[in-house]
Amino acid sequence: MDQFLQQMVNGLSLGSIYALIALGYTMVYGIIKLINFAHGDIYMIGAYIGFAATTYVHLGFFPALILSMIVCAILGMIIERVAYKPLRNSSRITVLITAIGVSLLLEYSMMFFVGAEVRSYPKVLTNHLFHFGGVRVNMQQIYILVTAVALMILLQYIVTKTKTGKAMRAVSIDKDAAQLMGIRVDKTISITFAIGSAFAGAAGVLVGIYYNSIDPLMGMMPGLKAFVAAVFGGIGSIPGAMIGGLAIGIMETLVAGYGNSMYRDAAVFAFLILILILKPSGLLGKNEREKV
Amino acid sequence: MKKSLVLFLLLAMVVSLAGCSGSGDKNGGADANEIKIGINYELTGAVASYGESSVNGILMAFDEINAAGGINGMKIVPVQFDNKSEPAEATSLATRLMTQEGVVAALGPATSGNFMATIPVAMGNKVPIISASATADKGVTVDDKGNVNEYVFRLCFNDSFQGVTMANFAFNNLNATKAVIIQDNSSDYGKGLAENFKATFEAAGGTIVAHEGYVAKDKDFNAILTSIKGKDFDVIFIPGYYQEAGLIIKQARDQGIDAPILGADGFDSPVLLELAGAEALNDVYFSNHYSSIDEDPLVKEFIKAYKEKNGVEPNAFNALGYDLGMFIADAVERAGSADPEAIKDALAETKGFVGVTGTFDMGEDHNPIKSAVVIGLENGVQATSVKVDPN
Amino acid sequence: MLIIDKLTRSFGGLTAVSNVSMQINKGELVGIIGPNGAGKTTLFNLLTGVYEPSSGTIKLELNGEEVNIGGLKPYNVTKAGLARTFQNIRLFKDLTVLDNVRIAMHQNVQYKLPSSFFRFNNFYQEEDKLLEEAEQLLDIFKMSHKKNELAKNLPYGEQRHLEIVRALATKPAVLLLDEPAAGMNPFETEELTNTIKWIREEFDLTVLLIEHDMSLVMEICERIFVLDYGMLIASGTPAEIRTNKRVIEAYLGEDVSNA
Amino acid sequence: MRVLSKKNIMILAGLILTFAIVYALRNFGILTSFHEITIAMVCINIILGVSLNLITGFTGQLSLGHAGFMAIGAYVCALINMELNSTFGFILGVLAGAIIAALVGVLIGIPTLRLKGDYLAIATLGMAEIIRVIFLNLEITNGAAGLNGIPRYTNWFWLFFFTVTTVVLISNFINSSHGRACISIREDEIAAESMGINTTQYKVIAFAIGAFFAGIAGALYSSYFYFLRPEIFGFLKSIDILIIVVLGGLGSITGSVIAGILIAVLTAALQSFAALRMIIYALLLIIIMLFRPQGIMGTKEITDLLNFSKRE
Repeated sequence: MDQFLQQMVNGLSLGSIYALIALGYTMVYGIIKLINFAHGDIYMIGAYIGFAATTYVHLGFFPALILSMIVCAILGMIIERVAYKPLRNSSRITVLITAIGVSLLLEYSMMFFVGAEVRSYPKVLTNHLFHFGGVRVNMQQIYILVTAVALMILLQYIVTKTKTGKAMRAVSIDKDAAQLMGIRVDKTISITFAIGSAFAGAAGVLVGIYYNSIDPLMGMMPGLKAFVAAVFGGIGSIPGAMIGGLAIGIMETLVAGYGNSMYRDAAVFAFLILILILKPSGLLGKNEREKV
Repeated sequence: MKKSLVLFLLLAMVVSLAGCSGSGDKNGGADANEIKIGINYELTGAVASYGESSVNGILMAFDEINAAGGINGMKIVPVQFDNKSEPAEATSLATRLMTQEGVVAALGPATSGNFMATIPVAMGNKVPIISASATADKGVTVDDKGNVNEYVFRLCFNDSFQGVTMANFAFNNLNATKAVIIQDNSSDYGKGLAENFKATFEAAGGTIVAHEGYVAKDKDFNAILTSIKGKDFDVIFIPGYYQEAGLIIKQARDQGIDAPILGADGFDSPVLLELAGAEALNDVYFSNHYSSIDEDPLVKEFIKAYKEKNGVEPNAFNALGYDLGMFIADAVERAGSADPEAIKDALAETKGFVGVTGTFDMGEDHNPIKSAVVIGLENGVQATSVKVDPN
Repeated sequence: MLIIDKLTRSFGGLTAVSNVSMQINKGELVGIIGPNGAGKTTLFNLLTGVYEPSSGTIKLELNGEEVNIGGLKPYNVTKAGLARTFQNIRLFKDLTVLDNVRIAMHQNVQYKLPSSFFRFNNFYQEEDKLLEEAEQLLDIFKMSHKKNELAKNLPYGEQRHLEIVRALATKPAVLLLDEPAAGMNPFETEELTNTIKWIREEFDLTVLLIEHDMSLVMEICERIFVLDYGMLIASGTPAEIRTNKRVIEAYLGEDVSNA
Repeated sequence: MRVLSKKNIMILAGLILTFAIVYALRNFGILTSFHEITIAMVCINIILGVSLNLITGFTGQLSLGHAGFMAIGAYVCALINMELNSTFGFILGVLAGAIIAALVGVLIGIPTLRLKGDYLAIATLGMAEIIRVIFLNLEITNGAAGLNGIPRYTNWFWLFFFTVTTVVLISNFINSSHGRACISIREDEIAAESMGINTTQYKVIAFAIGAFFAGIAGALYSSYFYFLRPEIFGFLKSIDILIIVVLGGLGSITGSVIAGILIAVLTAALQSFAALRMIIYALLLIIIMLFRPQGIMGTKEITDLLNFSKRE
């Protein structure tokens, strides 16, 4: 029993990392329907900025986190302006390729400047252990889960309650109509990218601290998994991204812990495909019927 | 129309630039005072860090040799390409180095798979290739039928030597009878080590109670560790590289698993200490080429020089790369000419080459005959070293 | 010809088509009218297989055989002999006029998959036949000079025409037209009216038509069904509908009698 | 006979000439073995690009898993080839690889092709990952260590033969009624269904045909590079293939051919830039897409351009 509970804790902490990345992902996806392959790499950049801030400038956790979020927000806006905006009326696959280009550019520019070797963070957060019976919970695991939930609530609030959020939803449903209603579409998309990228940056710093290991290609797999999580929960749905992230984390943990760890990723993908076949728009996704 | 023109010019520029740099090197080949050595390594892609480390070591060796006047007055000119960590690219580059760039020998790639992809090219073009880190047992220096690949050399252990060494170490020195294997399932290195460890350990009378796997760049191993924690075992063997091994050790110790942890030369990197932290690195043993507590002046000097140049301690790839650079230079010097055939013979006839990673003779099967050390860590510092000779 | 019996379709809590029964005879030209949201297009979507009915049956009687087409996939409905146009034009925009027509003829093509790779003799025979028939059809509608234009480059009126041509290319027995005159000027509508009358004769069709333009419906339809809130509230000849109280109520303000 | 039309004879003459010129250049030593590798990559790229174009460009189904089919073709061919080690074994391997890839394509296609857009993309991506993980864990494929010592039978003749066959067969298909049925799905799935086209069936057909030819490409690859490892067929390989398709133009076979050549030549040209190569590649990719979002050819084919100039 203890072991199972421990595995659930493992799964939740892994899942909350996927959720953290997936939240920003689903937001950007929601507004321009772009599989933003560069999202995972912004997360990587965020991790490196946090690394530089804590290691070389000796900033504390919060200043480093804020700095990383700001830089990533600006980076996200620049990427959108330079690489995606000119293609807003092109086919979506074209933008997808551009996103892949941006992703490769970020990865290999980083590798060129800092090298391919992994780096490790200095200790900036306590990793005090708590024992609940036989189950161990790390303080950092709690930080990450709490941050993910807090960000989810914040995002949900922004999207549903604020004026900017309303503009975002309007743009995501119909760009042209939103434009006609006086919404500044470009600005709204820019803000969405800024928020989504800032979240990715925050995730990067947290993961850097938690696992104590960053490298220029660290964003590739989590970026993909976050996309899977977003699809799993229903693309564009904020609670969906959270649930999707947690579900995938728990699933991976259970397969590795009780099944065959060699088939972990395959099992996750198989389960995803199964879910999609049963529920083609993800768990919380709206099943949009095309009007005939 | 204008846009397409700009685009076309841009493309033309890149292609012609690439062409220029290629042909520039070719003209250099005619110079009798230069000796061209190919460097075919993973500088981008999944295993870029190994390639990058190896090339660092090689270039450091070349710099030292050139600073000291070169080989018989000839300067070494490294011809360096990136194979993107892809076997097909490695093949293409080996061909390019041998047929276009006119190198006398090619170094790399770092991983067995990519290195093996270049073997047919070397055999076909009769230019020697040497790897410092291709450890696979089969298909490297000896082909499937048991014939030695005449132009293929390496200066590292093969997987069976290290796997067997660590299995014996576990069984004899640590008195372990039950082991867990957590294997890097994405590299041939991990697979080769795991197979040999398992076979030897079981033959000696031990049992493998769990055999788990992970893939490179994984960061979370808690699921595997929680599941093995409930099992009864004496040691954990991690056939893999320091990037993941460091994290596995840290997370295992965090979970309260204090069984000895074993590995191979993939552990040898200062990054292991950074990732795992000093307090986690107790009761950790791995086989390696040399130990930093070694009193050998060559080792000490290399570590000091490397630290001065790069600001960090060298890892196994750096050291092997450095030796690789020195080794090829030594062979060229002994061959007395820039003829690949003569260099190949010199490589095969190596006797008593003294390197940082050990002193060795080149064996009949083109594997170096050298001893390993099993290093024990205490608080992240190398505390013990046991020498193991090849049988 | 077409027998619809107690057809119902609901989306969640909303019943878009409720217990509708109607019978359409061979060769008739029938109109379906109703205010916005009355369920006209949903009815069409049920008839053509885009939606599955929640309950009720749709039967198509053809050459003495009766086929239940309710719940069939759209392509099988088309095979059974029902073709349609779309309210919001759904041409294959980036393809030529000729290809639009040829695609609709695909279901009658005889050669099999291997022949499309290796071009056996029957490939050439069939493709020639296909081309000939498609050009004939376009000729009839005086569009053959535009056969190599992309569909999206046609003027609006011609796009509407092409929709009809494309539907005819499937060789239907029943043709369903979903607001064919939408967005047309009176002159174009006039022309369309004649075309519809003419194709019914020429192709020996039964025509079912949804239309907002009352002048068109009243002029050409022999019978009219009126839907409101998903229910059938009246049916009869144009003259009967014009004076029907419930219809006038339903339209409330829309002047039916003067049309 | 229509097959012997003037146009076809011209094409045939052009092909024979191309074949002969490359063959001669190689025999005179003007083309070295390094050029030969680039040529092999060109051919493999073209087969992959054209086959994915059928799925994504013509039928409009975004697939991020093409490398999975390539992997199946490669492994099946390599295993047969290593067992038989003869030209017959090679041909058998290529065909078996292609057919098994196509069968897997059908098996995977039937459930997943009901999905739309990005959901399909992620499902195909997942399927390719599953295929790769299976190869990573199977005994017969030798796991992560991969297969080596695969006999080389792929040569200029077979590369040329299979590339031309792929291009001819797929463009034949596209210009047939069945091919037009596939294209209509891309244009408007609902309208296509209403015009009597069984869209699910045609999606699966396109998927299977694409998988078949990807299998051929994989088989040629395995028998050219002596060596196979599961990681060759990772997610990035699928992306590389998609790049060829989009760069050439979605829905243009000529485009895929040109982009296949361009990418192979560019890859070879960028080798000299060592660690900078991927940065330059990424920049070029972004710039090309910004300046020519529709790809090099758009949806045009070379025949369209020739006809156009004739009319002028």
